[in-house]
Amino acid sequence: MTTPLIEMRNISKTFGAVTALSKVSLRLEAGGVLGLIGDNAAGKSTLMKILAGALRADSGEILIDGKPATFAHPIAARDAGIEMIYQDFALVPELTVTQNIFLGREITRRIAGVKVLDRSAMNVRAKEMFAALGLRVPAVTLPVQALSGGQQQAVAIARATGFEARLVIMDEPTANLGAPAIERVRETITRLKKSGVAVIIISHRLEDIFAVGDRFMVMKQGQLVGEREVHDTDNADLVEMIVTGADPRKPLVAV
Amino acid sequence: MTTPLIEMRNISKTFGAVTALSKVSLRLEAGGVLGLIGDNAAGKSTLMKILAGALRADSGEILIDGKPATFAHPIAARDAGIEMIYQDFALVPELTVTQNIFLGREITRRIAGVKVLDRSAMNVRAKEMFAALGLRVPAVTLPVQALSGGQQQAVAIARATGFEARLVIMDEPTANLGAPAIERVRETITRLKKSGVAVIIISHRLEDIFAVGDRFMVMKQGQLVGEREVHDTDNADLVEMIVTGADPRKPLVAV
Amino acid sequence: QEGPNICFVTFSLQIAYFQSSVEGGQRAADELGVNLTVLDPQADASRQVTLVEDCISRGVDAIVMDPIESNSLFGPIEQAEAAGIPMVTLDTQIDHPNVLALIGVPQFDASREFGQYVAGYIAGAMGGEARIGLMIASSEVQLARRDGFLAALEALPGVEIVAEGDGRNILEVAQAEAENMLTANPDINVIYATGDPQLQGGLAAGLSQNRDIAFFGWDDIPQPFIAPLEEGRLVGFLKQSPDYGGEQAVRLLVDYLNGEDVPSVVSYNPTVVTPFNVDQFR
Amino acid sequence: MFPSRFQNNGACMSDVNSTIRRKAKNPAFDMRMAAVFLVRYGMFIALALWMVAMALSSEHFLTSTNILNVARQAAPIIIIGVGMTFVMATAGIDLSVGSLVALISVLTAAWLVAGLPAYLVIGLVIVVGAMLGALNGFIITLGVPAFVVTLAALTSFRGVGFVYSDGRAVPISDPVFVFIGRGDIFGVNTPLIIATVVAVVGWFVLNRTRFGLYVLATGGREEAARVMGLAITRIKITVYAITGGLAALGGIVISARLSNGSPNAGMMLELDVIAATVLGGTSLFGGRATIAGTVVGALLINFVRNGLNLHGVNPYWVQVVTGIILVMAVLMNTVLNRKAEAWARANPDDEQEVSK
Amino acid sequence: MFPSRFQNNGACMSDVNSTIRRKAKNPAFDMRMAAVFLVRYGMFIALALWMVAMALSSEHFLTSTNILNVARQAAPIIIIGVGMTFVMATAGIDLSVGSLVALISVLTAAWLVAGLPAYLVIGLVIVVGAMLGALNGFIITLGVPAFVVTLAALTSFRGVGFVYSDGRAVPISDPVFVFIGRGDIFGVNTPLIIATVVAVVGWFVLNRTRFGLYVLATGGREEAARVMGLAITRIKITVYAITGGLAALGGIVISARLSNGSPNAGMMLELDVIAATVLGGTSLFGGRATIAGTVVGALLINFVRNGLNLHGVNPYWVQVVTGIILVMAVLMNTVLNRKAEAWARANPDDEQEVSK
Ligand SMILES: Nc1ncnc2c1ncn2[C@@H]1O[C@H](COP(=O)(O)OP(=O)(O)OP(=O)(O)O)[C@@H](O)[C@H]1O
Ligand SMILES: Nc1ncnc2c1ncn2[C@@H]1O[C@H](COP(=O)(O)OP(=O)(O)OP(=O)(O)O)[C@@H](O)[C@H]1O
Ligand SMILES: [Mg+2]
Ligand SMILES: [Mg+2]
Repeated sequence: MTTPLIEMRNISKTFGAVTALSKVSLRLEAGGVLGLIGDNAAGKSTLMKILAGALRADSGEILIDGKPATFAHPIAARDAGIEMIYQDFALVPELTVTQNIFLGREITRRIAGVKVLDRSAMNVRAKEMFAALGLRVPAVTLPVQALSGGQQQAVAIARATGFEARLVIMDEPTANLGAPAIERVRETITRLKKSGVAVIIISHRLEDIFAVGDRFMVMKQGQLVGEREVHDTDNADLVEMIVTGADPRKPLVAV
Repeated sequence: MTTPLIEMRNISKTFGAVTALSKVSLRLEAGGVLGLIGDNAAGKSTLMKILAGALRADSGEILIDGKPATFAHPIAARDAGIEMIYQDFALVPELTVTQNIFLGREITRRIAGVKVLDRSAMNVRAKEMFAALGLRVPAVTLPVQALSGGQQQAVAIARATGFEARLVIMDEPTANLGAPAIERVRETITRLKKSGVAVIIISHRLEDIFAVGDRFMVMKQGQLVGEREVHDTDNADLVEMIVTGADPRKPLVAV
Repeated sequence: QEGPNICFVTFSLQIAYFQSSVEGGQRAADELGVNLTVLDPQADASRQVTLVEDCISRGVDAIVMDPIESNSLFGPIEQAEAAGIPMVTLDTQIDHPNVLALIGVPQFDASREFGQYVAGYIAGAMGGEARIGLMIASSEVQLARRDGFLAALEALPGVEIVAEGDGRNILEVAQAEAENMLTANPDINVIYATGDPQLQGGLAAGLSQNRDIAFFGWDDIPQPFIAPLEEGRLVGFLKQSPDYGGEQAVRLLVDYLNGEDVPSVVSYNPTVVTPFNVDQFR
Repeated sequence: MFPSRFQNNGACMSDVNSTIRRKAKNPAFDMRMAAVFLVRYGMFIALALWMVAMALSSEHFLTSTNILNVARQAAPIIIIGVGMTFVMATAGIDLSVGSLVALISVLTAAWLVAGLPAYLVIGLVIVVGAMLGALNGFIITLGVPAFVVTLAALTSFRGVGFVYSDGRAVPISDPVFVFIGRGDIFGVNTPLIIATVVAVVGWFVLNRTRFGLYVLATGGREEAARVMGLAITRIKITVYAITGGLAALGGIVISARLSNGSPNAGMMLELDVIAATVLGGTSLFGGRATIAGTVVGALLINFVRNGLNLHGVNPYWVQVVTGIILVMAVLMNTVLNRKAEAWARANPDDEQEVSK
Repeated sequence: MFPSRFQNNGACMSDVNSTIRRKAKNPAFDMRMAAVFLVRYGMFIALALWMVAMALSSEHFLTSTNILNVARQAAPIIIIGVGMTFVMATAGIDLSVGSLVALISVLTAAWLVAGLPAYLVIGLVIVVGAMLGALNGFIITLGVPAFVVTLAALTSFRGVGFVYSDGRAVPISDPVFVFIGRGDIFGVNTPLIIATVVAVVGWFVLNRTRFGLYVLATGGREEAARVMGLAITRIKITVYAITGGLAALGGIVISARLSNGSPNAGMMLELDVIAATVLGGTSLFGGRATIAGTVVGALLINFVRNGLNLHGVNPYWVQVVTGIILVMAVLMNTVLNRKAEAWARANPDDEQEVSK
């Protein structure tokens, strides 16, 4: 086995008295597409927020290219090439589509030595990003609060996939999308995979992962229940694992 | 044809310069289950918010039992027995699960002539509601901001279905739910239908509507594209209508 | 800790007049071995009541007060009487047996006398014709000064009060107010100010608009007014001696605590400072 | 799995029931309760610490006169603070309370002088206060930010007070008012009793009635409250009317205490009231409110000033030190908060072992 | 379908491009632009209306002395208001600016007296102001509400000013300061020039630089800004530091104008500054901010007071009327807003016909 791009070891996390994660481990190679599935409140979003630096684990370690990296802050994770599409999109409602997309890595130009936002360049680039994705939004100069749920999701997807990332995490990327847009997202994932980017998808829509994924990881109540290769499982098998929280192939989960 | 429970006629609505709806009509009998589908930004949520009184149409009329009713305010719609599950849940984050469920129709008791919130009665009732639905949330005394996305959706569903309604509108009720919970929601819809409650479901998951619905209505760009009985259509037919915005059976849409 | 404990509840230490009064008190206290505690209600009557109450809680031997609103102090005065704590007031008289004495200048009377001086100036130097702007602040003391001044000028036929501005004892406000007043009334040729922020603000406004106006006004601090006096913009100002008042208040209470008889009024004549006697005050 | 009241693992309702029943027996749970207590009552602790420090360093502090004095000083802030708590719970603010106190003070004195009976005057000015508050609320519901409306009211109300009184203070000697200001019932002074009644009623309304719930919902997420059929407009107007009425009551108490109807009354009082409310833990952004916190906040502010005065601190330094102490109190509360949270989840792994 | 810049029907980008190119030719679109203009510049209109009314009713109003007077009075409010706009854009507030002005005023006079050269003093006090602002910001990022921190600073800073100066005002006669306070460049007085420069730079930073965007993002949705990798803590500390530095600059201008270093300077200034900012349309809840609005707000406040004074309105009534006019202005703005929106979507049906 080669050194994985990402490895999470024994991650635990509690919120007050709620144990959201207990000793969860995960590994993913470059170009791999992992589907993270599980019932509501299984801890999927929490695990991914830790990987993206938005939350800090209580214990456990994260390795990138085999080297330990504790992401104290989203800045560090972004610098390491990790992008995340949050379940609630994490968009600033008052800012425009373009501003949201480029937030934190604006294009600037110098006027008389002063760095100035290059707004037209960013608008053009944003339009190109949507064109490349095949996703649709109205004018990129609209504030995102004027967009419908699905349009906001498209903005979040464009932001996460439009820059050079090594790992893209997608938390329910298709929950608010219509059929054509879902098709586009699947194409995007395939494209990312081809260019060597690793992808983690959280989705209740198993069919999305069957379509483009390599591997499933099933969680329940903050613990890893089991793993499956996509070619080695079927819907019923996975649903059983999600519901019962036990892997029928192994008597006990040992991580 | 009997007098429909709900009839919307020529509803139009613009937001600033965006035309969200133009002359959309809709009718639904008691006990009918209508699936409202369409691509992102088609105007589905907007149409339903108008029916629930959360938005006011620019023009057009609404009839309940054949009698004109303009819902100037959600209070009026609620009094007429219309409940809605909003796409963003419309929960107050700081309030508990129980408080959110009963918001606007609290159970009170009198102590020395003063109306006092009967908190234990509401908590008990809230637990019963979840039990009846088969949905799960942790303690009903937790503030909803501590819940995961799916759990919040469960609260919104319990609130809309737990009181005597004549029409329940569900905007993407299953978007954040896992497979077992989706099953429960389908059962709930069937139960509502049996007891004569009309249901409108907005969903990008056509399979949900195929499972429990009677009729599809397809929207695109603020207009009605076409209608289909569930037994008279298939997935490909609907997706074509959603994408092209034209009904292959009719040359032109005339409402 | 051998000397008596005396509380000095002033009016507002943000105003120079009262700082000087407190200094006088402190000087006497140092000399007589008194533990003087100075408390500052910042011109807020209700906080002044609070502070007097706090003094009573501390069980001090006597209290000096400079009333912000005299009515409001009756409650604490009674509380002090019950606790056997004698009091004196500065500048504002309160009729109560527990208030041993008034120290300072009766404001209405002093202002009326100053008003008569102003009237004399108008008659002599301005031919008896004047259009007057008043710069005030709405406190009990300054309203008394305004009323005393008005009483003095009532009788003069050629004199008219054309405007009144409220400087709220804040320098910037007073200046803006005075600037606006002067712009609106190009014919104003006399300004009477009832307190030093009002007078300073008025002078600054007159200067910035380059107007020829005879200024009169109150209060103690000579220092910012010396230059205007020399330049002839300020005709005269009434200088009280708050430090004298503060000093006398403490002395009187110490005398009383030592069992001596004390007078019920300690007053002095405020001086009108003009270019002729300004040298005494440098 | 370790059972706790907050378990959030998708257990169904009956499980939760049983854990609630079991909680008292579990020592770890009690520690958590203690932590939650610490967080919730951090400001109580700050107040208690301050009082202990003062009691040890000044013999005059823990005397009944002093405590009652401070209680009387804090009473108007508590009274008006209860209203402010409601306003802030809706994500609003009312800067006009100090000026309203001044106007009410003037009206009270004028009407008493005019010969109206004291109880009628009290009733009338409370109605006037509530109506002016409702006017504020009404303009706010038209879409003007509360800050602007009540800032304008801050200037206007006091201005009307000055116009009405021509800037002059009028003495109040009516026996009813003397009793309100300086009387006592069984040794407890009247302002304190009034403040206590207001606080208890306020607590009850906020926590036990529909109206209180609606207020919190409005401030928590207005749009959600609206679509759930709450009458947002009426709720907002009502909270400002309540605050106006309570400011009038506070104005009565202040005027009675000062035996004086003055347009200068209540100067900067709004800052003290808002500070007490925010110190207590009510959020300026709405949705979170606590009456007990407001009471503690008001007491803290007044006890800090009192303690410094009793020590004869230089009056200029009093200002500096008051500010620093208040920030320290809130900071302590915040930090305590984090520590307590960390403590509450100490060793979650062990608990997992136990549950297997 | 009617093409408009805001069309939102899922058209792909190239469509949008073409509509933008076509917009100018369409008269209906121009009407919409006018409506949007009305909404955005409602306060400009309010200011203009007021100025016209005053110019017609008072011969003294439109004199250059008067206009320059008002501009000079408004200058410190504009200078500090630019900082406040940044603070409010992050959903913060800074109540301490008035007290900081006082402290800076005292320090300026003291250091000039001590013989430091004027330019060094200016540099030093701006650094002191920025550092005190940064201290505020730092405590705020520890989790203490901005209202509490800056309210405490409000008391403390002025207190330090009093301690340092022992309550005494010190005259300032340094020629550099005389020039700042009362000088002019080509007939435009210096305070106004300083205010203009600050406003232009502030506008540029807010609207054209990364930092401005980050400030808006932080106030708009802090959690989203955080997960997008913005350094929230640093941004917040910086906006308070900016406001502190600008308050110091405002303090210099005020001291120079009054030729006086006084711990009483800037009393209640914070209310004027906040009022100007909010009047201008910056949201107290963050995410929405406009420098031009703040400038207009500051001018409006000062011109309203000036106009009333010019008419010789009784000073008590000035307070009442000022409040009423400010509320009316914002109300007009709000209502205009709604009307304009309604107007902008007049006859959408017709447009549909056209497009078919
Ligand atoms: N900020 C928070 N504060 C308190 N509890 C939280 C917080 N975030 C998550 N939790 C809790 O942690 C647990 C795991 O939540 P998480 O959001 O990771 O679930 P999930 O698997 O993403 O579920 P879903 O499919 O519903 O989104 C839940 O019990 C949730 O209530
Ligand atoms: N409050 C609003 N302000 C401005 N525009 C709005 C608002 N709400 C909706 N819109 C616009 O109205 C149109 C219809 O939106 P709507 O939310 O009804 O779509 P939808 O069919 O529910 O889409 P989705 O499937 O993505 O939820 C969109 O173009 C959207 O941008
Ligand atoms: Mg999730
Ligand atoms: Mg929708």
